[in-house]
Amino acid sequence: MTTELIAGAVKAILMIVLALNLSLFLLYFERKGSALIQDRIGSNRVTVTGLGQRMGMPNLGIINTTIADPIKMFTKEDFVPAGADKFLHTLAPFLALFPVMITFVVIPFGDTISIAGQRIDLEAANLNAGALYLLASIGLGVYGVALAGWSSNNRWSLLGGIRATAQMISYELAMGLAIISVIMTFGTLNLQEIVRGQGGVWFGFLPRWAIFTQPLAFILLLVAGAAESKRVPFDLPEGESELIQGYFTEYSGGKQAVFMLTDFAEQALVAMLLTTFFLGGWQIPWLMRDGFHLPGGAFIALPALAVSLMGVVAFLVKVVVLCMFLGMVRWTLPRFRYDQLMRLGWKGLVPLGLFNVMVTAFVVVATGRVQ
Amino acid sequence: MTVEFPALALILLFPALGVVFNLFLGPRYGRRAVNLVGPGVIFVAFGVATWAFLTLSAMSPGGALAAHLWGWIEAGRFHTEFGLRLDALSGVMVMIVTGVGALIHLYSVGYMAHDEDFARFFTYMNLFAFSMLILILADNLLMMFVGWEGVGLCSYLLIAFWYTNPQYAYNGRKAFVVNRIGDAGFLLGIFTIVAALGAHGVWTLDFVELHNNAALLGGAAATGAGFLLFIGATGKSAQIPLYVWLPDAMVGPTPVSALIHAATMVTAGVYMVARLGFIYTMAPAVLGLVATIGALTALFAATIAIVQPDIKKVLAYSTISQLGYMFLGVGSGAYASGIFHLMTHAFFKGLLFLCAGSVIHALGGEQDMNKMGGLRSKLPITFWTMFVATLAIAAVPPFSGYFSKDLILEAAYDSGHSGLWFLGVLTAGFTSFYMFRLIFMTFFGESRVDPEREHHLHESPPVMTTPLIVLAILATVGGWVNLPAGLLWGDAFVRFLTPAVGSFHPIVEASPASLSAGASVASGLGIALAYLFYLRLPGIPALLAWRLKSLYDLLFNKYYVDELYNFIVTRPLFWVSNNVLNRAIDSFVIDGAADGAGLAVQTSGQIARRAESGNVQHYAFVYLLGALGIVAYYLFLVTR
Amino acid sequence: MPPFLYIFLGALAIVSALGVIVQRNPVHSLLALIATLMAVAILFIGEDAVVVGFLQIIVYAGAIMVLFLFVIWLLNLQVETGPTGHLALKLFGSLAAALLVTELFFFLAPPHLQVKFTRQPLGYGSLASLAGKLFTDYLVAFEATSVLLLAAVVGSVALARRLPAADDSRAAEKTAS
Amino acid sequence: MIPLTYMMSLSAIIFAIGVAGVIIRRNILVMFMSIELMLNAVNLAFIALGARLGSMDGQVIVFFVMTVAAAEAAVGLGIIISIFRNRETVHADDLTLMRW
Repeated sequence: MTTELIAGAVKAILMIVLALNLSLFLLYFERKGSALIQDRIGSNRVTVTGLGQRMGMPNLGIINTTIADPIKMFTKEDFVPAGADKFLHTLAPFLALFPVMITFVVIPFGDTISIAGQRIDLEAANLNAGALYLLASIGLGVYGVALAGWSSNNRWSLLGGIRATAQMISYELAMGLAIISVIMTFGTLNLQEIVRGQGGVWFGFLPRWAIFTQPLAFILLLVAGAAESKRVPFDLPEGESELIQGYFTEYSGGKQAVFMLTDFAEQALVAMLLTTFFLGGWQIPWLMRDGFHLPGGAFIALPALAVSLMGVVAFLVKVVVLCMFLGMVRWTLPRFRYDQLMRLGWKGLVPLGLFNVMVTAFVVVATGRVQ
Repeated sequence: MTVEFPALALILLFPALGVVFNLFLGPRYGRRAVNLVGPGVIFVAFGVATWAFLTLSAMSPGGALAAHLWGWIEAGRFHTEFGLRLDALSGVMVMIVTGVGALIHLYSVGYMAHDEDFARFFTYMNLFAFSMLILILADNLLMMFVGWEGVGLCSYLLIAFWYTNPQYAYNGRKAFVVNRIGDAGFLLGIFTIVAALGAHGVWTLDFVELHNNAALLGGAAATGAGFLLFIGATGKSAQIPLYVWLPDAMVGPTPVSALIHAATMVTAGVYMVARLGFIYTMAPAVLGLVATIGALTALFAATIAIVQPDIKKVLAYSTISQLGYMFLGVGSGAYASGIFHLMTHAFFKGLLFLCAGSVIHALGGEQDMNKMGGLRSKLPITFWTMFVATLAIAAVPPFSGYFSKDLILEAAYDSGHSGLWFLGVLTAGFTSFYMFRLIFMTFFGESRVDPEREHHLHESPPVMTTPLIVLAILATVGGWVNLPAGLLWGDAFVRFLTPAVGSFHPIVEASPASLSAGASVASGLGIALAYLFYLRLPGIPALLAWRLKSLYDLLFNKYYVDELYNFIVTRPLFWVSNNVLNRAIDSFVIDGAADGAGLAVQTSGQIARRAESGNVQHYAFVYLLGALGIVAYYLFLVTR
Repeated sequence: MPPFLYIFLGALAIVSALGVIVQRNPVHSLLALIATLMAVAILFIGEDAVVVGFLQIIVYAGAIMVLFLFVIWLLNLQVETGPTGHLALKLFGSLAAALLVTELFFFLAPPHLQVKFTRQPLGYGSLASLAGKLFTDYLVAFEATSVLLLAAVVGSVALARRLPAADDSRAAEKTAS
Repeated sequence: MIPLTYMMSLSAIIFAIGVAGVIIRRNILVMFMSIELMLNAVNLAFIALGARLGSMDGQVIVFFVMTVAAAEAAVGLGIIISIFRNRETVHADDLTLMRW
């Protein structure tokens, strides 16, 4: 009991630290990556007494983004506009961040490992209804932005809030349908079991990743996830050219930092969801518990602990790659118009998702995988 | 032996389909479709009826076909089915109704060719056929009553077919009201039977079960029920004292008069008495009354017919008179004879009406015989067929009327009613007289037709003359199904019917030949007198009318019966309605009660509406109080 | 469910439910309602109704309440100022509600409330057991509910549709042509 | 397991609060929210009883209640919007057109 609690707490902290670090990495990638894509230099000024240069490193601006920016933000004045609902204005950023952060606890980041005779699941909370928990907490993410927009007593904020709310509600549906398809494929709500179900190979070489059985659902979740995290091309709620900063126009200082953190955490979350549901989570192709079984028949034996740790690393690699992919999308595509966004959501993704669920149900019944 | 024969329902179904088609689609699809469907469904029904009848004939005597369609009324131990039954009696009736009905429908196509309301006409006609078939095929008294009311309704609708004429509408209403009086008797008769049998634990109106349990009824109940049912029959079949509607019913289209007021509906009373013969046999007093009423009506109507100038009125009184014969027959206990006359009468009286219709049609609506004459050469087919019918009704051998009328008079004498027999013979003489008067005034002598109408004189189209010819053949040979005993196949018809209606038990033995001779002599005298009066010495009728003015007026005005009824019944009724019911009861009591109720409601509403604040929350609060009360009730009273 | 969790969630539910009806600002009322729903949902989960509990969060808190929020925005509802309405009604309404809860307490105390406890079958509250019930015993109700939802969609669209004024549409046609 | 009486009492309290909300709040939107409170209180009772009777029926009924509540919310809010459009008010005591 006690060890379980301790293990759970450790895992939760681990996961949150991971998420926060990922967010910081994304912040950095956002600055420098976008500069790379747009043929700029990007942030490069702040050094700690020229440390990097002395060591012969080019200034990558990593201090700018990971240390100086947060310090700057948290030390700025926390401004509450006149006529704003002060209580809600303060509550909103945390309402936005909270659901995202609690979602991380059900993401499995590694296989079960044995330490000192204890079997520890590398997942902060191994819930049987994990997928439902996921959907529930994502669904709650709406309130932060909605209330932020409303409580600022600012038209642009309110418009941004309304846009964000409508957009998230709409795309949540497509997201849910994509996830339901995967759930039906694996017959479980438990995320760890979904990942385990993606172990092994078909035809001797193809990993059993769900992206191969549910390609449509993968695209659906990718698009809906991007929209859910309000990323370009779905960044209408904070479209600078129209709404200044959207729902967090009236936020400054630490609260704005929280909103930005939420954004990056959401991006990381989407990447983790895609990894977990479609890209085999911590699974490495051809790697079994005892080592690699390569397609040609070759076998490389590995110790169990190493296999587990490799799984964790594989998960991280997949997530980071997906995050970078999402970032690249952000800096390459133009923004939708609002009606186009709604049309895509309701007339494009939702019917596709329903169709996908129907086909999946048919196949599941046809292959006789129903109790 | 009863065999289940579901196809009986088809006999009803086809006219019903005709009604639906003509009512809803007739106006849209036009005259050709209606002319096809209207008569067509009756012909199909006739075909089905023939099939059923042949099936019945092939069975041993006493057999019957039945179709138990569905349960109808379940009330306590009383239950009635919606079932059909075809035995010898209803078989003969169905054949008459569908056969003669089909011919008359066909005739109507020609007769109504210039009327705009053809779809409505055929709707009513098909509805009539449907109702009449229900009446006949019913396997219980209640369903028979349904048909009984249905034909009454159709009769009303068709008499008042040209409803824009107020007099016609009035006549239709009169027929309906008079029929309702009879129907009340019928209904009371049904109640009497149910009550009397229910007292013995038998709750049924099914004919077969009634027959089996008739002994339980007892003499008194049988007398009461028979009498009440006979009141119904006098209404439907136009007997004294409820005959007054039939002459007025002649304002309807002539095919209607032929089908409803000559061949079928008016004979329903006779059919009913024959069908319930087992009850009447238990009530000799009522049976005697039936015979007496029949004989009196026969003579009474015949005397009126002598002086009527209107060709259809003559035929109407003739119909009443012939119906009287039928009642004389069934009243004498010879049900089969009555039905036999019913059949031959359907042929020749239907034919007579159709011929009269043809004449009227040719003359463009003229019905007064004083404005006819000499039409023999202009309307040859009509003349010859009508002549055949006249010979039949005048009981000239070997035409059909001879056999049936003879049989009835014989039965009347043999059952001990020698007085009634004499009345019948007298009536036979009158009958020949007025019928030949009609023939002579219409077809012989000088033409008294309006010169204008003379031009348009034309024989009717084939669609009208074909039914005439077919009916003329039937009127000739129809009587041969029942020849005097011992001749060829003998009394086949009576033998066929006997299992269904019971046999006739003569009390007095008389030589058939002498009786027959008496009737024949009377008929012959009638013909001779008519010949004398209307062809040889045309002055005599006027002279007689002048010399016997009071008698003539009495007959011409139909014995002032309408006026008498008006004085005895209608005027007092109006007075009571107006002075007592209207002024006292309606204005004061009923209006007062209605106004008072309204005022009370209004006043209490004025007070109670204050509770309607329009605010939902007030209502919710009251609702909550109610919920509190319910919870408290359970808390303190139920669970304690 | 540990007792402290019940006490915490129960207190949260009651306090936030009170918040729904005492807050002057409709948005605050709505937030209080969401808090109540969350607390009740977690109570559901504690009572072995895992799926229903999560559904409550997804459907109720995540979707229906957003609808409320939208409507509040759409109508631009402001904070209510000053005591309004029928004060007597408020007083007696509160009293009646208090009386109701008192009565119900009597009802729910042991002498009245007697339930025959039964062991929960294996997999109680799981998605499979819920779906099993839904698609067998309650299939007709389930299908009827789907029809009801469709009707509600059509109905709400028809209700909220803004009918274009006849003149406006005609003018629009003119300009279009 | 928490004693049934406690769960039911909690349900009763929330229900009574909902009832009070319907009666004392004049804003029909808040009245609507109070109705949702009542529904939830009843749902809680269903769940608590079902868990103790070992029966899934309670949960199934809660499922249906939630579905119906969704439909009700959609239609109800539509009605509120059209009322507001026509009458420019959402106060129950201003909407007394059905007064005597």
